[in-house]
Amino acid sequence: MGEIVRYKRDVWGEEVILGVSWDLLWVVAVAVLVLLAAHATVMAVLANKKMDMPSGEGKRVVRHESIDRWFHWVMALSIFALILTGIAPIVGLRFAWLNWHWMAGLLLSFITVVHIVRSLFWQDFKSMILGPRDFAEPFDSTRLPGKYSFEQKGMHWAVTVVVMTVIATGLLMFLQIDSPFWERTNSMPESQLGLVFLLHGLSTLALVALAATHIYFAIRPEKLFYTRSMFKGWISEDEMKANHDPNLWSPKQAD
Amino acid sequence: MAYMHIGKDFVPPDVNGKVTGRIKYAEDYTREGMVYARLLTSPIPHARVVNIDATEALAMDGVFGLLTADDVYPDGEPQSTGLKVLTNEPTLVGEPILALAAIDEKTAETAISKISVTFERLPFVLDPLDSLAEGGPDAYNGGNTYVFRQGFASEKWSADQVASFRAGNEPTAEPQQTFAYGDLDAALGESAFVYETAFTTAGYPHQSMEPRSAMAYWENGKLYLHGTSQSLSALADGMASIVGVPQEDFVFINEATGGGFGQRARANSIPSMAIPAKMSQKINRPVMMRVTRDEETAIGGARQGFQGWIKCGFKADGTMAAADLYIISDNGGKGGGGDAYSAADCISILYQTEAVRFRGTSIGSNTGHRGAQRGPGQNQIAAIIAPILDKAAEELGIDRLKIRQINTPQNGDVGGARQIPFTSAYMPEALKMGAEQFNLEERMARSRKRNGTKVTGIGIGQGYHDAGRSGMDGIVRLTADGRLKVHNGVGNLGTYSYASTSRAAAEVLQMPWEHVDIVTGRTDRHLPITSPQDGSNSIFTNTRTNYGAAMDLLNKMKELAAMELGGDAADYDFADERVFKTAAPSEGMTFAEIAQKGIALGGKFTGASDLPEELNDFTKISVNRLAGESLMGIYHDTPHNNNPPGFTVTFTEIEMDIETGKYDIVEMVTIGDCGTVVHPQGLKNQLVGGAVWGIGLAGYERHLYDPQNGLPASTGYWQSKIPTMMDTPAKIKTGWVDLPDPENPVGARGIGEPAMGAVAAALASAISDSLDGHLFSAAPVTADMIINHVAGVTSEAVPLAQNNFRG
Amino acid sequence: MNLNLTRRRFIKGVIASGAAATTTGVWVAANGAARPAGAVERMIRININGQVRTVDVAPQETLASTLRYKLGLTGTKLGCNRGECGACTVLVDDVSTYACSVLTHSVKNGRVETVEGLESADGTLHPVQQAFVEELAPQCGYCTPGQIMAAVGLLRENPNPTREEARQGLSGNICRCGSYDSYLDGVMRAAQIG
Amino acid sequence: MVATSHDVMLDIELYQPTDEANALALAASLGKDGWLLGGGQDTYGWLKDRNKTASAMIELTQVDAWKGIKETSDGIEIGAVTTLTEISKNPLVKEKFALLAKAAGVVASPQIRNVGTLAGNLAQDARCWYYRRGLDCYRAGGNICYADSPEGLNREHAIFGASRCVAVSPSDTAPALVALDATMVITSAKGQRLVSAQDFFVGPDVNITSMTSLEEGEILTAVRLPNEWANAEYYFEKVADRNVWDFALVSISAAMKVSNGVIEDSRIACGAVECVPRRLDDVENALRGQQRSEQLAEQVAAIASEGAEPLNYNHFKIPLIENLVKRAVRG
Repeated sequence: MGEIVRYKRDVWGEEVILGVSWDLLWVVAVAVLVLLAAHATVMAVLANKKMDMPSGEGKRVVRHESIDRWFHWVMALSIFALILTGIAPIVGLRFAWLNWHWMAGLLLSFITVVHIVRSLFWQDFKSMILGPRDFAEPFDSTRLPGKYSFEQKGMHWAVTVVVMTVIATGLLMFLQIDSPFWERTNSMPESQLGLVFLLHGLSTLALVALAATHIYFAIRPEKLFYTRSMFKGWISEDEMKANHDPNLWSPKQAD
Repeated sequence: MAYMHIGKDFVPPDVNGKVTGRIKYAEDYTREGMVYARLLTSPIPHARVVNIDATEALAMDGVFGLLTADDVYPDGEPQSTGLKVLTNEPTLVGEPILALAAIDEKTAETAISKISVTFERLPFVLDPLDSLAEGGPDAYNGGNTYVFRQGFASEKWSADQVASFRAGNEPTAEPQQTFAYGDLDAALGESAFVYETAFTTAGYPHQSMEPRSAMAYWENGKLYLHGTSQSLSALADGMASIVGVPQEDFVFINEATGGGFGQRARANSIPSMAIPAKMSQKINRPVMMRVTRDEETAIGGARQGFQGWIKCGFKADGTMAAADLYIISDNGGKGGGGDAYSAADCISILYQTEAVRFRGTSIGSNTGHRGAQRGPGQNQIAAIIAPILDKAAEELGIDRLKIRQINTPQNGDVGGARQIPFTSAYMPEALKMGAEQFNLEERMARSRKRNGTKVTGIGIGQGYHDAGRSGMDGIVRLTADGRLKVHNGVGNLGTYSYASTSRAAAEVLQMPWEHVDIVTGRTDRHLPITSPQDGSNSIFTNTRTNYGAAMDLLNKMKELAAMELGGDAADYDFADERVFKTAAPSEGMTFAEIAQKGIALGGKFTGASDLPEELNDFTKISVNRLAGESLMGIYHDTPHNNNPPGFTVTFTEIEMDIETGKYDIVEMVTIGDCGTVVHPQGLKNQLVGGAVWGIGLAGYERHLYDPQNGLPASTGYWQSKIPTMMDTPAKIKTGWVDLPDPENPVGARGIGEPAMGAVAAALASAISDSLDGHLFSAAPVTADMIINHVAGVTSEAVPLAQNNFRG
Repeated sequence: MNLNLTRRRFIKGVIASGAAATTTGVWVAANGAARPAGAVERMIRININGQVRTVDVAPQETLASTLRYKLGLTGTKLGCNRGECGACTVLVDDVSTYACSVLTHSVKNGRVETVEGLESADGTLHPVQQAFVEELAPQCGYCTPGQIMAAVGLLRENPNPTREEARQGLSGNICRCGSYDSYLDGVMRAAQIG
Repeated sequence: MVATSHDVMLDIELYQPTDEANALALAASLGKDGWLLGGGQDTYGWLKDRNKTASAMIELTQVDAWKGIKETSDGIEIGAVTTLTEISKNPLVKEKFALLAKAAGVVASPQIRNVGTLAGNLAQDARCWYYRRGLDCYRAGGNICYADSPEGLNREHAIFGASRCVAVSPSDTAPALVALDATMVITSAKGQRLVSAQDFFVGPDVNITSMTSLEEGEILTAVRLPNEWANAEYYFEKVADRNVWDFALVSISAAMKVSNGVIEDSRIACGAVECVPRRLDDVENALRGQQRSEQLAEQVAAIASEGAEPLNYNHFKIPLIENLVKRAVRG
């Protein structure tokens, strides 16, 4: 306990990094649970004061196109598969995980690339940019966000950074094992490989934390309509008006 | 000639100790206050020590001190490829960097793990051809080869030259070393069959059973070192200067040695024994340094591996007209050897080749320490050349025995690089005797016959080594009670030649063996400098010295008798431990009486004066210390003239299972031509022992280093694939020609090394025969290679790879 | 060796500063928990060559160490200390065993025999020893005590082995000098003397 | 990997329980810190090298209940800490399950068989030299395989089923037990579970740091051989570099029910080609109901090597496994 990085001796007796200490998994799990429980408690207390949730009835506006919803869920699925196949053996659940892991990894990589390309050229990329005004948003209750709130943008970019790290390091690790596409090469000195494992481990831990947080907010009563929109594509005009500034986001009507 | 001792079995005095466990090897000694040293060895194949921080280790309870290369070499390490006592410039994994002494081994090892050594890593190389290639790493600091008297140098070939060689072609680069005789081109022109191939042979470790452990302590300014050697006087001679102690103050104790095979002949191949000596001096306590198997593998020596190319031409009548040989020999991380030269020399001698050209270059690799190993060079090439001879016989339609008989060396022949005459040579007789005992004709009818999955292979092999030297000294003494003391510095490593060569002295004096004491075991028993017991030379070299010393003693006895009883020494004869007047046998003196008279007279009779002029310094110290005690015979051996060869021939039948690549050795007959047989049981042991080594060379033993990081992969007996009782025949038949050699007083020549070559050759020949004459051009030929060949599978092994698997 | 201590501390520090806040003793490993009682005592009595000897033996001590370093029975040799050579072969209840690869505590209830125990009190060699002398079976002699003990073990189980059976029986003993043939001759002779 | 060649063990406690309950309780309470000791032939090397450590050893060989060979209603049961010598010489085993007797009789060397136990032979760790040298490879918890790399020394490694680690099952008796359809009795303080021999061994895809399915606190206490395969026609062969004291390059254990030359059913397993004993189901299927013949041998041999993925230096294992299958079919 207390180790964050696992070290080992390389073939010549020198100490090199092996990877993240998986004890941290428990630290992260506990930390996330504590934080979210605290948030839930605070929200529960606050909930007594104001209780005016917008109605989900009436006119609907489009929040997520169906293709984006597909992207989201495939991405979610692959990330869950990755977390499960990656972490289960560490906590002692024995099965042949590695093939599932890299297949899920490839799926995630593919979907991520497609998402990046699509978001740059076919979607409103600006709606996700975090500007100075976004940072003021949490401190000014009069300000409403455009399509995405500060928290949502923050979560998105945090996930982006973490997923990109996981993918980049994962692909480097993928090169180190035999696959249908290549035979493994010893392309990296052990010390560098150790750094890659460390980054993969750290970003995995972050991803676990982010995923937990994301799920938590997705099932918060006041945010549940966003989750619904990720299934059905729409939110009600009431929900939109209560949470977004129409000047900054003018979605089209849903069918 | 009817001998009293020569040619007869006897019980060497140490055998009882060997079967009861009483005889002591270095590690069996203890001494009051003894502490234990362990080594920190290099984990890196090529590095430089930048810093050693042992603060934490030295602060531990039970730790007594540290010895580093700086302690051993205050003026800097000697510049050579030779193994150092300790080094700051390791060139192989496992090279000793420092030693630490502690109350017990556990503490020492734990303390060592707390020492922080900072290394600067340097590029390393495991395959000499990779080092030869332009831009390839060099194994040493300063080059990849060492030129005698000149220092380090770097040999480089172009990448194309290396690639072409690996592809099997004749190397085109300038060699480091060469010799040639005869007109090679003309000889090849006259040849009806020419065979050309690239080949590899593995270098592999000696793996003596006794690791090179040593114990040392100092007392009254004298160093007492319990160690291991092939010959204690030869080793002590060099060891004193390595430790830096005057020869007079150095006592080397070595009752028995658990195997040498070339690596314990000289002090510079086993300098690690200086570690406990130096440590003991530094911490003022007796120090035992046990060497582990792992360490022994790294520094205990290994044979040089070959990456070679050979072209042989045979005339229509089967005469080997030409041999052209180009060898890159693997010098390892430390040490080296002249194996390549000896290989070419051996072909010239064994096959009386009309024209020979040798070209060779010796290149270092960051792998195990190299040095002479049983038949260095001769035995590697034996396994390569035998199947080529068979191929020639097949192509030329000549019987396989016949082609060997056509080319055989015999009495009166010359051979080798310098075309030196043999002292004697009875290979034709050996071939004939072997063929008969083996029942060659009948067995040859089974050659290549298949029975189920098994195919019979018949193999014939020949071995050679130059097996005798001269120039050593002899001391024998007759004590006042009439006992003969033969002082013998030849080590006790299992040949029993320390005892059998002593019998030459007993033979001269016709002394019953019970009245003879062999004085050996420790240098403070005052030993003459004797053969290092390498190169199969003891029997030749030290029967000469002991015979000479005994003759000197005899002459002195006759002189003393004449002084006492009148007349001239020439008038005296001797028998039954008594010297008497030839004319009047009743007038005489017993040996004891003569000894007493000699002692009373002193001077030259007791070794106090008139010593032979050329006596070695080492011997002089011993003689001076013995002077006055007894009647002494002293002899300095003069150089002999010609080449005393050791020859062997082996016939074998194997049953090769072509589905598993495994074979049974059904029959093996090996015959020695080593002059007069001095000690039949000892000779048999050399022949069967050599056979086991030959089986190892031809089929099993390996030396693996991981190309990724330079770590040794074959460190113990299992991974080195040392042949076991189940890999060798249940019975090996032996025999000998037993014809005397004129340049040895009892007619003897050595045999230990060729005994291995003939078997390696015969086995390679039989393997090839069982596979329809396929030539692997490699040693060893392992099961996987045979399976791949039979199945037509191509291996991914690097062609001509060294210190690795081969294809 | 700690070559990279500084780098290690640096990296550890950087990461720790980010994560320290959350590492509040959630996961306590079971290390350092008290061992169960009942581990072996060091002082033992052991029957070696017919004599019961009292000796202080560490739990992890091999029989070869005890014999060589505690009892001075150096006839048992260490060739590899890894069960790969057979030089340390002794008999435990008549069964040939590598002394380097068995704990003294594991055999403390048995009868241990080493090469030193074979000779009779009047100096008569054991038939195997005698036969090995007569055949001059040993060369360097370092593997000899092991070969002898393996041979004695074999002959106790099978007093009249065939040469092939003898070969099997001694196959766990390397002889680097290659004296196998002579050792087998010795075993066959010993069976006759037996 | 350290810079000194360690040769003596560090201090370690030793427990020598004589009854089952005590042994199981020790295994449970010591958990990871308790090294289960059979004959120790695969233990002391690790501990002397200090490449693996433990703070206590639990010697299992003094528990009489886990020793010996006895006949049961359905076959025989062999105590897991019975020595290999005893198994190879036991009349009951020789009479009914000669395949196992033969396999046990070729393990290592006589002295190792005299001390080494069946459990030890089955549960021994991988013999990959990189791993044994103490390198932190995948199997040792690291990030790399040194053997499966462009320059790795992998002549003795796997041709099937590798997943990062390419070490092979080193046991001679393991494939014999798979061929005989043995059941492993695994006992712990929590009770007993039965696992088929085939499932007892796990590959690196499932668990890269252990070759068996034994969990902490669990002890392999017995092996049951069912009469189902007793006195079948057996074929065992171990091909190794050396005829003694070596690990198989490939070994084959086959049990066949043959009547009138027709192979009615068979179980065939190979050692040293995969991380676990490789069961040759496809070969068995192809053999079922077929008349024994050279043609049949040739025909099924190719099936044995299907899917093999040789490394640099172990291509020879493909023809070798084929040849051994041929020999088994020929009988």
